[in-house]
Amino acid sequence: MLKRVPAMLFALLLATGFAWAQAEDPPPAADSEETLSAEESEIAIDAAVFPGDGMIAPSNIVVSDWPNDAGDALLVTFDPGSETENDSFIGYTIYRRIQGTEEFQKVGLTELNEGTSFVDGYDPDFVVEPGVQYEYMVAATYLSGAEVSSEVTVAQEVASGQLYHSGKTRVLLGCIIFLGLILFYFYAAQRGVEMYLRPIAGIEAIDEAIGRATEMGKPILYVPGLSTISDVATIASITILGRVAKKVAEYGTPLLVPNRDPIVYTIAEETVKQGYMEAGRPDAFDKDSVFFLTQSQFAFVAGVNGIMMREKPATNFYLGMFWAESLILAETGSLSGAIQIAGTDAVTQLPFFITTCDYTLIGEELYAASAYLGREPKQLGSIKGQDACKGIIMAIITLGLLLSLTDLIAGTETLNWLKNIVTMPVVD
Amino acid sequence: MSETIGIWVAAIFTIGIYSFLYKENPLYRLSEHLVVGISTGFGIAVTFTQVLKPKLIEPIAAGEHGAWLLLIPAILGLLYITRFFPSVAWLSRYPMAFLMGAGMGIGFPLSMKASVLRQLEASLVPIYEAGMPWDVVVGNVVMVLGTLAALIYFFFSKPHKGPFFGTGSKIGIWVIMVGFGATFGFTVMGRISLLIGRIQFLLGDWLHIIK
Amino acid sequence: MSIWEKMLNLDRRWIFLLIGIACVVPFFTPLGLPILPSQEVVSIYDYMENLTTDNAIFVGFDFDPGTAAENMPMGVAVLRHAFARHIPVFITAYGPLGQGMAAMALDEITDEESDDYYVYVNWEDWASIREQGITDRAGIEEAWIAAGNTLSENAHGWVFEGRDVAFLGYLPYFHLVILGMSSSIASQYPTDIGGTPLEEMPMYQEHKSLRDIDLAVTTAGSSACVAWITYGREKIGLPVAFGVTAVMATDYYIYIQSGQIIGQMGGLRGAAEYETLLLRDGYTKSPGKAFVGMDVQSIAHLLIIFLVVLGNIAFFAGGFNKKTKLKGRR
Amino acid sequence: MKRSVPLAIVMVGGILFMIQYFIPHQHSQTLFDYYTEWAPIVGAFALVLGVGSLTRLHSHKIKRKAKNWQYSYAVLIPLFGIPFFALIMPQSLGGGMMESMGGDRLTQGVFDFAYMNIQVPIQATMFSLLAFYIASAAFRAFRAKSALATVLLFAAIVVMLGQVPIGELIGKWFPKVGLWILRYPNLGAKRAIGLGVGFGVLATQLKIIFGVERNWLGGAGE
Repeated sequence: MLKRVPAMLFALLLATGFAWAQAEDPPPAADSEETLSAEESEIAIDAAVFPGDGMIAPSNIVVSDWPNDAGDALLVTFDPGSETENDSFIGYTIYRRIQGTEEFQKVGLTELNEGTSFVDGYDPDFVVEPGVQYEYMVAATYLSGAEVSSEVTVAQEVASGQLYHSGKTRVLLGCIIFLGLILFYFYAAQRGVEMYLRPIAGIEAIDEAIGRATEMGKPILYVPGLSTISDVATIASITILGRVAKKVAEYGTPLLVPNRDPIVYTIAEETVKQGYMEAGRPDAFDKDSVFFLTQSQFAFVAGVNGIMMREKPATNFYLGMFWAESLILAETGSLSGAIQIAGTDAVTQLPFFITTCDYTLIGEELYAASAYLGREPKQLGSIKGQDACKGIIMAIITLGLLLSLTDLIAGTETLNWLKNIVTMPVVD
Repeated sequence: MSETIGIWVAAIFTIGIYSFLYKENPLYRLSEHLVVGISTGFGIAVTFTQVLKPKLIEPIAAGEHGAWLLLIPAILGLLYITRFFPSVAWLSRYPMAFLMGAGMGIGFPLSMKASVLRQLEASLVPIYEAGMPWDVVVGNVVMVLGTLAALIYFFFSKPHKGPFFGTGSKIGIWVIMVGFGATFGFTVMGRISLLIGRIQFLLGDWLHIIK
Repeated sequence: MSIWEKMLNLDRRWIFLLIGIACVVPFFTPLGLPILPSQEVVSIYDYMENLTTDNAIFVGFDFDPGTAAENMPMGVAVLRHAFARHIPVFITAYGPLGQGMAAMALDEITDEESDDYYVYVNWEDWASIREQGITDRAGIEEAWIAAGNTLSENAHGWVFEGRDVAFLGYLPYFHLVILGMSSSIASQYPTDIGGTPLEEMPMYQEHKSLRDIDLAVTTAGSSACVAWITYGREKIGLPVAFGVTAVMATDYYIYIQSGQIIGQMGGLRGAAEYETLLLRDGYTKSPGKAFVGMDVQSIAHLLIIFLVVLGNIAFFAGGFNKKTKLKGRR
Repeated sequence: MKRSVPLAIVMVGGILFMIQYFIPHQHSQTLFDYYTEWAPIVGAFALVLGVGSLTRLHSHKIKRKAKNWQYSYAVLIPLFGIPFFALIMPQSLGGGMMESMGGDRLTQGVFDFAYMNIQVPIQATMFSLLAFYIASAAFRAFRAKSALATVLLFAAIVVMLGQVPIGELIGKWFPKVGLWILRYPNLGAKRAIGLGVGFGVLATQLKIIFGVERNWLGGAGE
């Protein structure tokens, strides 16, 4: 049963997506045509300055509520008059008033290339209020300032806010599937379903590295990254630190944990203390082993480098979020002869860790390692859930590849069908 | 005049920091400390004049309608200070919880859209279209297969064995390494650029040897 | 101690010295090697070429002094391009230090000692023209010249504050600021940093919200640039272009391919490419700082590749891959 | 009170704003507007933590006359001096406001001077030290220890030569191959890593909202 859930959700996704792809497209935005052409915007000055008699005014104003908004916009469309043939025509002026009032407000001027529709409510000086009945008038406007106005039209609809954004359904579906899978595996994990996690090289090395430091009688250096506690990498690193502290307490190896963020520092201290308690040796916890160094990035690095040169730790852990300092840390560490284990989700720093450290946890491996070491069922369940989502993504990409091949051979357009299912509109 | 003094001060600090390459020294230590003090001091000054003054103090002082509601975030914010008093430090969790909760909630659908769905959408490329040069075709295949293989590498619930997971993850890690190589190469350029900037300052603005 | 071991234990200060020399010498004997602009940069440039004085752009100085060497030339190049084409520019900053960076960029562009400078016309200085009700770019320049102002030989043109540029500066929680600007720029920035009310500026009157903006160029040294995608592009369809440091550049190719950004300038090379294009089309008379820096890059890159290869040869020839690690030395 | 209330705040806030994303209605918008108004105010006070720790650390150093205690003044003086100057001369906060915008450097005051001539050069120079370290690491640490590291270094060298003008002199194909690597294999790898990290971030957000992940509560007593 467990195995079938992703497949079922995937089928659900495809089916719903298919239904969407068939559904009508949302109304195009009035400003969707952004092409700018020199000829179009150039105004022939020599042309007649006044529209003249017998001109047909814009007509047939239709006002509809702009969808998926907070009731603060209306779509105004109309039919053009005869102005489009005149060279001195510059655009349509849109007038609006609240029903029952006299004065019209000029709420906008369309550009030549914007056509005969206008979204009213985007101008912060002329806000559209939800539920208010407006009246509109559209005037073809000429270079001379002359205008040919349409009749006053009572807006057919008032602006109203929607309770659901129909353009966000794919996101909603994505969220629900993700949430569903994570929760499903949470509960599966809590019920005690055995969950397999593949071994990660870096994790196995952690125990080995602690052992080596113990044999050599040298300390272990653990840098929990340079970021704050709201960073996922820091959170993962703190969990791993707890495990390392427990092991270290069992072996009686000294541990050094320099910190850059004051909050992370207090949390790391508590975590290490907890690790010693779990190992049954709270008395062995040295208060000076976890310390706040400085908040300056480079001063922090200089400080840690100093520790490496003086204390010559046998093992260096760099787990968490790192920036430019990664290179300086790892270079110094490799020269001091320590075993180095790094792990970060900072993609730009990973190459330097890979070329200088013995083991490197790449991106998501860091999160997985934290779940692996934490051995908390919910954390394992979360990794499983993420894997299931990755499975869905992989299935869709594979399907895309196959469809693309089909298109190539059979000359069909099946890939576009799949693309339409997953593609979201550019604008919410 | 003040500009000349300024350039000299800047030049002295620049050289002071470079002297660290030879040996750690007092001028370097001074720079290191100054930068912490100035940047934090700057942060406070700007936060005060740009946030607290216009968004909190002025509306309340002017007695704007509903401004008293702003006292809620103000009090919440003040609770951060309790962190320095161990007996009531737990109160500092309240502002953190406010920012964390709302931040995570807002972030969730946005990340779903930007880092998952948009990327999925972009992975669905036709590998061949009429008139595509061969390197683009090969590139598209490499890109799509590369994404797939690298995703297999990050798949944790199956052992990396067998033709699919075994080979897939092996290809995956190779593709990842090529990607890291690219990052590496670019980073070298970035680091050298920073040095170039300082040399242009020292030789140009300060010594006027180069233009 | 074998020769290889001696070599690998070389005091690293010698290497520091080498790289220092490699980065200074090319300034005195420039190579002037040509740079071929890449598609990623050309697409930004071409997009800018299609904009006119009726459009408006945002330029975000979203970096700190730390990466100014890379980001500054990008910001300067885009500003030059916009000023030359009289495209109104709103200047913002993601971080407090970025505001100072933007000011430095404007200083550089208005520096009278350079070959390609613009004359900055303060808001107050052209007040009389505004009072006559002239707000269009051509009209302002005409009236300004009629008032007896002339350009010196090296100057490229005038930059009218409030018509061609509005320096908005930094606001905290900038991602929320972007969100707010999608309904009204003045709701976030009632005034520019000099205290001039935005409402009075002709460029604001024509472009009141991000919806009226045709491009946002963010020059960033951190993931700050992504905020423009998440809150500008995805919310209201704002076209975005990146100018990012080389370190980040490789990460953002995914945004180009997915069509979320128009193009990207990556590192000094990207800036140099933009400068090359400006020079080609006569927007500047002499190559910019980034272009000059690329010669240094050439030499430094060769040196670093040489060091990697040499280090590895020594490592394997000396058989260190089989032995325990070397002892470190300063 | 100490743990359950913050956890409840996170849960309610998280779920509320998750749902808010899908509701464009004006009331939902109002809720969001409240957040955008309040969050900067709450966040502004978080700076107090940084200032507090710095002050405590350095005043302790000065009091105990710890090693290099004199330098602690270099932190404390600007830390309090700059906000003070900003308070009495708010206009100088332009952060190196240009001369062309009116006023010369002298009247811009202490603040500007500290920013332009101390902060900017120090920070920029600190970062540029990395150019030296990367050269040193190139020689001493970047090893082709394994097949994978070899691939990495090889790709790096090709991209490096593709980036600089001299690469084209060495081989016409360097820029092309370099760009190809960036556009295709690099993109595939980055996308996969991005997806993985993206899911990790999403899962962590959920875990924090539902109170499974509680590390952030730590360090504030029992």
